[in-house]
This record gives sequence, C-alpha cells and structure tokens, in this order.
Amino acid sequence: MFTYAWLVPGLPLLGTIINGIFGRFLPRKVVGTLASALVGGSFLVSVAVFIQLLGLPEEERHVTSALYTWISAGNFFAEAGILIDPLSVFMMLVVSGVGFFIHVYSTGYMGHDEGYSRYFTYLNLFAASMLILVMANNFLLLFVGWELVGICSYLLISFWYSRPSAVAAGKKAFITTRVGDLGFTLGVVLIFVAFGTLAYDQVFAAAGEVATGVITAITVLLFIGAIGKSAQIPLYVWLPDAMEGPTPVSALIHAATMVTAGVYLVARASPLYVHAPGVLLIVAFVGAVTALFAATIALVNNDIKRVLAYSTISQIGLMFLGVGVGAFAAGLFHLLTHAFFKALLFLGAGSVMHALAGETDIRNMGGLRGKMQVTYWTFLVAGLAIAGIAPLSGFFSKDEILAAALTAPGGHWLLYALGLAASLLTAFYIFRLFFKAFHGEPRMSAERLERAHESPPSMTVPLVVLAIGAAVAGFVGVPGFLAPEAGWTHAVAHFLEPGLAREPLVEAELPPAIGVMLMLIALAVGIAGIAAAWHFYVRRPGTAARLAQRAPAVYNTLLNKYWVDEAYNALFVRPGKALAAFFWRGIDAAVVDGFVNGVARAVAGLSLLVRRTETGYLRNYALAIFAGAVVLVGYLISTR
Amino acid sequence: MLPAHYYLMLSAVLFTTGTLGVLIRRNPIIMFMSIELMLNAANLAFITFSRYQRSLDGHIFVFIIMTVAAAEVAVGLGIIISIFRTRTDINIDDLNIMKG
Amino acid sequence: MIAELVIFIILGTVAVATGVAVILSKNPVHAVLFLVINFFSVAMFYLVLSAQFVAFLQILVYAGAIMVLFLFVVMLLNLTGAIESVQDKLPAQKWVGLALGIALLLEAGVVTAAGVFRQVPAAPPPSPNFGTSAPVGVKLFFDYLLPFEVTSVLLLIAIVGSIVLARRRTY
Amino acid sequence: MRIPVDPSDWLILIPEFILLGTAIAILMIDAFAKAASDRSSPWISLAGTAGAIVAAVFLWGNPLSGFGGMIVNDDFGVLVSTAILTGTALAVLISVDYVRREELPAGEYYALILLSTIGMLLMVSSANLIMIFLSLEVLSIALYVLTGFARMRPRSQEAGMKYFLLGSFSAAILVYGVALIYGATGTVDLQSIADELISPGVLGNPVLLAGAGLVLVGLGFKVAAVPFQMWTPDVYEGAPSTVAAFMSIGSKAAAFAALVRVLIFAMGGLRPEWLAAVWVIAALTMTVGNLVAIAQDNIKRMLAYSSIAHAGYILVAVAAANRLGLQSIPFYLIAYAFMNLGAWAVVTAVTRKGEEAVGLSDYSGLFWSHPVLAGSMGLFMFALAGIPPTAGFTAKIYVFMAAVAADMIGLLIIAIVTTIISAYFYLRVTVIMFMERPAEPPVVTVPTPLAVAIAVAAAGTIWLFLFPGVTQSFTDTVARLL
Repeated sequence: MFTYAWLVPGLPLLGTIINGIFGRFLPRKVVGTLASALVGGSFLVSVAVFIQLLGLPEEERHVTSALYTWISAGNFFAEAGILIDPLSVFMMLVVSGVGFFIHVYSTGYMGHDEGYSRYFTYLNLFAASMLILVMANNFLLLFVGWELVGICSYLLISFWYSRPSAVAAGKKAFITTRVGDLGFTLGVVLIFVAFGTLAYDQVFAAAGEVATGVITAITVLLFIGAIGKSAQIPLYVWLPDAMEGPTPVSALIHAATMVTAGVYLVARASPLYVHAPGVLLIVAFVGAVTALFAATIALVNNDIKRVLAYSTISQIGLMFLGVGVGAFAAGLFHLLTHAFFKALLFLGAGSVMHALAGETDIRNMGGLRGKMQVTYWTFLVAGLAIAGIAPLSGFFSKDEILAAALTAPGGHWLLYALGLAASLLTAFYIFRLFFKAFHGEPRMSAERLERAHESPPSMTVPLVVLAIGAAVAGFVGVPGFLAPEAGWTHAVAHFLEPGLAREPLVEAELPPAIGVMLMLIALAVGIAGIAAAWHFYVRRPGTAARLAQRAPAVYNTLLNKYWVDEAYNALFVRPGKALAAFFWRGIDAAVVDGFVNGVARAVAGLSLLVRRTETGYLRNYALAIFAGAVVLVGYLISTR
Repeated sequence: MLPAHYYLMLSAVLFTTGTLGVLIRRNPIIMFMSIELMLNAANLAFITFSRYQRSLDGHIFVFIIMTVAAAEVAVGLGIIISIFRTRTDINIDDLNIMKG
Repeated sequence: MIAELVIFIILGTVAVATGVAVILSKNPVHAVLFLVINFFSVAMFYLVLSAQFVAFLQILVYAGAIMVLFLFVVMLLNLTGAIESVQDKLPAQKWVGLALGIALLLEAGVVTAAGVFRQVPAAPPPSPNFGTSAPVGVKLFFDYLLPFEVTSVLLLIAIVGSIVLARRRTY
Repeated sequence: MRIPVDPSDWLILIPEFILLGTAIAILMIDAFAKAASDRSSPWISLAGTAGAIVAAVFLWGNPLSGFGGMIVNDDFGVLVSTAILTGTALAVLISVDYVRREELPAGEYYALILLSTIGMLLMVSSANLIMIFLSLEVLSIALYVLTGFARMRPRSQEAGMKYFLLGSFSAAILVYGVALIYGATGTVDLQSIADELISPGVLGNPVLLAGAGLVLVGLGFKVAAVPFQMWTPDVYEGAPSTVAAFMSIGSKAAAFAALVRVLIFAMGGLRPEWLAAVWVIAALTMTVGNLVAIAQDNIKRMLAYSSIAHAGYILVAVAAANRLGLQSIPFYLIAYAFMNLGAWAVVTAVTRKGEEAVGLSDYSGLFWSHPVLAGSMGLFMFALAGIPPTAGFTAKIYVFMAAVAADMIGLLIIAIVTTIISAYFYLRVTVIMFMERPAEPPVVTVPTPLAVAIAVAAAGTIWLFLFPGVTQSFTDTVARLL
C-alpha cells in the first residue's frame, strides 16, 4: 500500500485538475460528488496505509518512498518523496478524514452558489496541499505544501470576491502569513546551511552534532513560520477576518488544514526542538498566553463565527503549550480531538446561519432548539467536548496537555495556570454561544423564525458523524493510570512516539493520585464555566449586561479586542499613511488594514520614494550609467 | 618612441569629453556625435595597444568598430529623423512622457 | 623622440580642442565640422602609430561618409541655426556630470600611472608594412573571418531598419 | 593555399544560418509579394525558429569551438540558446495578430526579430570580447528599430530614442573596457585572458580591473542591473508589447551568457576583486526592481520592474560563481522565458479602442469574462513571485541554494526578503482580476496563436516545476565551464 501513498494527495489534485478545467461544463452534482469522492478516496488510502503501518513492528514504522528525484544539482538534492511514519499517517487521517466530511457538507452548503465548480477546485487543492505538506519527506517539499496552503487559503477566504471585506481578508491572510513565511524560509535555508541537506532523516540524525546556537536559530525561525500559519500572538490577526470565506472553508482552515500546520511543523521538527529547550519554553509561553488572550476576546464577541475563530486561536495555543513543554504527542492528540469538535462547531454554526439566512450575530438568535434538533444536539456534544467535560474527547486531550504543563520536565506552574484559566473561559464562552443561540426567547424577526428549518441531510449527516467522533475520539488517549491493566491506554501517544523525539522529555506515567486530581480540577473548571454561562444567559439573562455596566472598562477592552487593531493603527498605519499620502496620488482602497497595512504602507512609501529616481529624462539615465561606471571602476582599481 | 601612456591619457581625455557631451547636451544629434567621439577614443586606445604589442589584432577591432558605428549611425539618424521631422524644437528633454 | 613629442603635442591639442568644441558648439553644423577635424587628427595619430590602413579608413569612412550623413541630417531637419532652448530643465546635471568626468579622468590617471600595459620591450616599428592593407587583410580574412561575416548581418539590419524608419508611409 | 577556416567550423553556426536564411526569405517575399508576406511571415519565422531549435539541440553534448576559439558551442551555450529561441518562438506566436492589429509592416518586423535573434545566439556562444561586442550590436540595433517600430505612437518613438542613445552610450563604454583589457593582457580571447590571469603581474593590474569594470557596465545595461536599469521601464512601456516581450527574454539571456563567460570563465581569477561589486549590484537590483514595481499601475511598467528584479536574482547566481550557480542560470532563464512571455502574451490580449489596455484597472473582473486567460495570468504572476507550483519557485530555490553554497548569506537574506515583498504586487494583479467588472470593460481577444502561446507558456511553467530534472541532466554538464 505504501507505494500507492502518493494517491493521498494525488486524488484531490486530480479533482482540482478535472474540476478546474471541465467543472464549468459539468453538472453540479457531478462536480460536488467527484470532489468529495476523491477526498474520500484519499481517506480510504490513508486508512489502508495506516493499517499496513500498524502491521509493522514499531521500529520499522518509518518508510520513505521517493517518487522521483526532484532537484539534483551539485550538492543540492531534493526528492519528491513521501515519508510514511506515525506522525504523517496521523495527519493524513485527520486531514483527509475531516476534509472528506467538509466536502460532503459543502455540496449542500454551497449548493446554490454560482461559483460551485470553482469552489470545489480550490477546496480539493487545499486538501491536496495540506496532504503534501504533511507527507513530504524533506523541508523543501514541506515548503511547497506550506506555500500552496497559503495560496489556497487566500483564494478561499476571498472566494466571495464581490465583498470588498472578503478580498481584503484574503489579502490580509496571505500577507500576514507571509511574514511568518519569511521566518520559515530563512529557517529552511539555515537548515541547509547547517546540515547540507534538507531531507528529514539526515537532518534529524545529525541534530546533535550542530552547534546549539544554530539549532536555536533554526527552531526560532521555524516557529515564526508556525506562528504565522497557526495564528498565534502576534500574527493571529488574519484568522478572525478569515471568516469572510464560506463557512465550510472556515471549518477546513480551523479544523483540518492550515492552522494545524504550525503544530505539525513543531512536532515534525521535534528532534531539533529538543536540542533547544529555551525555544521550547518560548513556544509553550506563546501558546499559553495566546490561549488565554484569545479566549478572553471570545467571551464578549457577538459574531458566532468570530467567537469560533478566537476559540481556534485559543485551542491552537493550547496545542503549542503541549508541544512546548515537550509533550508532542499530547499536543497532537488535542489536534485530533480539536479537529472533530471544531469542525463540528463550525458546521453547526453554518447550519444555524443556513437556517437564518446568513445571520451571524448571536444577539439576533435564540430559541432555535426546537427548530433544529440535530444541529442542537450535535452542537451540544461539541460544546461539551471543547469545554472538557468527561468523557468527551476534549476532556482527555486537554487534560493531558495541562498535566504535562505542570509535571513535564519542561513544564511550569505558570503555564498550567494559564492553561487552566483558558479552559475556564473556553467552557464559559462556548456555552454562552450555545445558550444564546439555542435557548431563551427568539430574538430574530418573526418572519425569519418562521422560515428557520433544519438543514438538509448532506449537512446533518456530517454533523452526526463528526459528533460521534467528537464524543469518542478521546478514548484513543486515555491516560494509563485510569486503566493500568488495559493495553489500549495512551494509544495515540504510543502510536506517535516513534515519529517524535523521545528523549529527554517524555513524561513518565503520572502517579494515579496526582493524575486523577488534575483530572478532577480540569473537570471542575469546565463545569464551573458552563455553570457560569448558564447562570448568566439562561437563569438570569440580564446579569452579563449588568456586569458590563458595572465594569465598563473591562467589558469594552474585551469587546474591542484589546484595541490591538487600533494600536497597530497608531503605531504603524498612521505614520505610514502620512508618508504615503505625501507622495501617493490616490490611495489604494483594497489594501489591508492593521499591522500588515502599516508595513505595506511603509514599503509603498519607500517604493514611491525610489520611484522618483525614474525621472523620465534620458540624460538622467545616462548620468546614472556614467556614475555607476565611475564608482565601479573606482572601486575595482582600489582593490588592487 | 613615446611611452604608451601619452596616447592612452589622450584617449581617456577624448573619452571623457564624449561622455560629458552625452550628459550635458540636449540636442540628440550632438549627443550622438559625442558617442562617436567615445568610440573614436576607444579606437585610439586599440591602435596604441596594437602598436606597442606589435600585433595587428587591434586594427581589426577598429575596423569592426567603424562598421558598427556606421550601422548605428544609419539606424540612429533614422530614429532621430522619424521623431524630429515633425517638430520645430529638437530637445531631448521633451521626450518625457514616460517616467516613474 | 622629440619630433614625435612635438607632433603629439600639436595633434593632441587639436584633438582635445576640437573634441571639447564638439560638445560646446551651439550650432550643430559647427559641431559636425569640429568632429571631422577631430577624426582627421586622430587619423594622423594612427599614421604615427603605424596603422596606415586604419588611418585611411578613418578618413574615408568616418570623416568622409559618416560625418556627411550627420551633416545631411542636420540640414534635413533644418537645424543649422537651432539653438538649444534657453531653459535647462536639469540644471544640476551639468555640474554632477562635470564632477564625474573629473573623477573619471583621475581614475584614468591612476590607471595609466600604475597600470601595466603589455608591450613588446623597446618596440621599433616591427616591419615596414605593419599596418598596411595586406597584413591587415590577411588577418581579417583568416583570423577574423567570423566577425567580418557577422558585420554583413549587422549591415543588413541597418539597411532594413533605416528603410523602416524613414519610409513615408504611415502605419 | 591556406584555407581561412576549417569548413567544419561553420557547422556550429547552423542555427544562425537557418535564422538568417529565414529572415532573408521573408524579406524577399515581402519585396516581391507583399500580400502573401503579411500572411505568411509569422509562420515562416516560426518554422525557422523551430529549425534553429532543432539544430541547436543537435549541437548538444559535443562541445565545439570554431574560428580559432572565437565562438564555442558548449552545453551552457546551448541551454541559454534554447531559452532565447523559446522566447523568440513564443514572441512570434503572440505577434501574429498583434502585428496585424497594429498594422505594423510584417515582413520587416519578423525579419528584424530573427536577425536580432541571430545576434543573441552569437552573443551566447561568443568566446571573444570583440565577438561579444559585435553580436551585442547586432541584437541591439535590431531592437532599437523594433522598439520604435510603432512610429506614429509618441511613446514608441520616445522609447526608441531612449533605448538607442543609452544603448549606444553603454556600448561605447563597453568597447572602451574591451580596449583596456586588450591593453592589459594583449588578447581579447576569453580563454587566453583566463590563461593570462595566472601570471601574478596581471592579476592586480588596474588596467585590467578598469577594463573589467567598464565591460561590466555595458553588460549590466543589457541585463538591466541597477544603476544601469533606468531605461527598462520606459522602453518596455513604449515599445510594442510583443517587442518588449521578445527582448525581455532574449537580450537579457544573451547578456547574462556573456556576463558569465566574461566574469566567471575568463575572469574567475579576479572574483575576489569583482565579488563585492556584483554583490552590491545584485542587492540593489533586487531591491529597486521589486520595490518600485509596487508603485506601478501600468502592467507593462510593472513587468519591466519585475524583469529588473529577476535580473537581480540571476546576478546572485553569477556572484556565487559556483557549480550550482552556473547550473541555475540557464534554468532560471528558461523558466523565466516561459513565465514572463506568458504574462506578456496576456497583456497583448487586453485592448481598449484598438490600443493595449495597460492599466491594472483594465484587468479588473477579467476572471469573470475570461476565466482561463485570467487563470493563466494568475499562474504566471505566481511564477514570477516564486510561489509553487511553478517554475519560478524552482528557479529561485536553485539560486538560493547557489548562494548558500557560496556562503553569501547576506545576499541570500536580501533575496528572500525581496521575494516576499514581490508577492504583494504580483498578487495585486490576481486580486484585481477577481474584482467586479468595470462599466466599460476592455476588449479581450484571444486568437488561436496567442492561445497556443499562453498554453505552451503555462505548460512550461508547471512542467519545469514538476520536473526540473529534465534540464538538470543538461545543466550538470554545464559545470564543465568551471
């Protein structure tokens, strides 16, 4: 089966080609079915690869298959090759599996969109790119996938081109992540400089022989790339805006592709990271702080999709917290469970919006429980999972991360505290969302309420399937102290560990007493959050408003997302604008805002400044040539 | 026989004169003549080197450069005529539609 | 030696003076004529440097044919009295150019003073017919046949090009 | 009797002779059967170019040198020639309808394109400074005429004048440099210069260094390196688009081949001296090209600045002067031929009132009326930005790795940062194509030859990403030059 592993990215790519060229001439049904079937096919191939991999003894679970020699020039060599090891198979399963359901869901959700075939072309390409990213056996091919994912996200976020906000959001996503890509590119180059190769095997084998300073630089640069792709502080600004894309795309970006790429990268490069413990600590702290920070913003936001977006930023932060303390398997475990419940949350949100003609403001919802039973219950499952209520999936994965944050050699009580606080807020904001959307009095217009309906089966079936996943996925990572005799505890960790750096960070099995205590704390925190939300929004719906009145400063700070966009504005945009306005004839309306905007404006201003050297006067040009000649000759004869 | 430096310095002066003509003058025909002056200076350098190395190669180069100059003149004057035939004032700085 | 120096000084003065006059003449016709004199004086140098064939080429082709073409164009465009417009749009150009020119001359001075020229030691005229048409012709058609052939392509381009540019028809 | 040259020497010139014969045939048909010529010229040119490509490929693998070492036919040369001929063929294809639409004289147009190509090919295989100068003039003089070809358009006139005067000026500087090199080494043959450099007295000779500097200026002008690049945007904007497309590949590729032969092959021994200079030029070229491109709202000028920027990247490979660098240059040029000509082909398709519509705003909404055309344009933009899955990505990776191998990390960082910046303005084009269609959209015509050219360019752009190895087997032997 391993020889056919290339089909995993190959099938969606085929879909891209077919739908890209002939999609316009094919009936909608064919387009959607084909796209979904191909991704489903790649999921089946992934499963087959997975089964075969399980059949191998643990130490042999590392197969590279080179398709062909891609670049070979002098001492620079790169294959178009696939690495099959537990980590990549794990990611293949997540990406193609969740991706498949999102494709199916899209056939319903996008059913009336005029860009149907274009949509599936992009969506297939997105899946294929992400699969290339996770299956590459060297950093160059990883980079190709990395860039392709960036392009696809840009294309899909700005899919509804006629909204200027969508175009701006797409551009913002592309350019912000490119800031991260700069770090990533430099990191890859530095790897080549330090190791003389880009193949994983050779790089990781030689990781111990390279100077610590170099390893530190490489890991920091790679992490900058991860920050950009995974929307962590300070490059998270693009993700909330990315909501401008169709909802299934958001689900795909958040759950299966794109944002998880950063976590994957750190896990993949774990043999390097273990040699740079200081960088791992940075990773952990960035993750923990992002987790808390984003969760606080999610508390007060009223846009259902934006709440989920901040929730993703927060959850990815938790994953980084996990990998940062050296619990790579725990971080990936959370990636898996998160894929289920976050996809489910998004698709549920999409279902709600579908029912309410695109409404996204939770202040205009409420009382939908009776109208859409399937959506209601599946959303509840997802909410409980993300809130960390036993025994749903999020409980186990989150607990594993928090436990590692406290007890792992790289852990710290502060990290644990941050993570725990984030968990509390998570439980609160997700149930705030849930209660406001499904409970209480309907706040939408009567006409809308009349029309609200459950979504078609193509949407509800994925919901149910994902709900089952979100409910039970946690059992693949039950901690050992709960069932000391069973052979299936820590299944994910045991499966993944051969592909990750083992030493020196893998935690020993916790003593049952401590393990259970931590579990109970996490559970208590989750329940407390839900209870608070219930108190505020169901029992006494006015409480939150009163709280806002009593502490307006806090509330407004949160509501305005800490004024980060505004601070970026003051620091970067205004000076940049002043500079640009000084030269620029008309201001480009479609330029992105925020931080990226500031950099772009500064560059544009510089551009206009340099542009003025092109005076149009031939004699000036001749003067430049002559000056160049004089300087060049002067320099050359001075080297003597 | 004089040292080669004499001729080379003369050639350098002529070359510099030519470049200054291109930079300073606004009449394209005179600018073009200044370029001829530069080529001429190069030719003088070639002949000088040829003489002091007792090799005929430099002579051939001069022959080739002259041919090139002739071709350049034919085309260059054609361009100048096609532009300035219709204009009263011949000023290179007027050609300034495109910039930036 | 002395005689050569005297010739050098006289011809050199003429060459430099006419060169400067070319770039300073207000009237294009004058510039053309100064350039012709400049070419003549350089041709004299060629003779001094034992390059008879090239010297005559210089006079026939350059000073003769090419400069006549220039003169013809100046007349055709009726530029005989044309004076460059009073206002220079690029006033700084002149001074920057001049400074760079001086810098280039300084560099040329450094190069000629410190440079090593490859030369055959104590060079008397190699043979009486050095630089006459016969050895130059042999050199041209044996060692430099290819460039010679390529010049024919060049001239073809020049012919086609000037026809295209000068043709009356509008398109 | 002594025979001037070995008859077999002429074999090296078969591609040039095919082109010359074709050009003369076109001129003859034009002279005696005007009507037939307008229709047949492009196809005859295309056949001639194809023949030349075949002949060039036949010369592959057996390095020849002829005319006393005046020209060489090595693998490096054949590869760069392939890039040039590819560019010519595609330029002819996109000219078919353009020339008709603009009512340019077809016979002379195609003949000059082919004659200029001869100069480019000769320049690539020149192993002698005089031949380099002569072939430079052959290609340039034809281009001067072609630039000013649309005589009734003031922009074309202005471009022709600027290109001609500045081109002659820089050529005169170059020829003075040749004179100085001749004075220092007693030869203009590149191999002999390389041999001379072994003797210690020559190495630090200021005459040689000054000569090298002046030659670098002349070639820097042709490749559009800063600060010799200023003509480029004006000339590309003013020249007929097809001509701009043609010269953006051909004259750049030819000049780079000459630059490699002069700097690396002949003067590799002087690398410690020239490295810093080329380093700075490359850095400036990448920075200025990409930076100013951002401020452009005319697509032709934007492509011109893009071409400046790409010259900067190739200069990085030149500065590296190692095996990888030498391999990457032909690859980069071939990749560039595909992606850049593709972009220019799209430019010629968009018109307004019979004129090219060159404003970026004219491209708004192109996707909705012409999805395939816009999609191709997007692909070419991504390629020029160096984003996968395109040849531009692979080409840049090659260059970056060459820089790594030469320990030029500073230059590498500049290259990477400018690449990231460049995404902005390439991306802008694709963004605009997805926007709303304007009230008065420009006319978009894609005749068959143009469509073929775009398809070939797009296919080449992707093909060279997937299988750069196809040219690798070729480029490996290039390293023989070192």
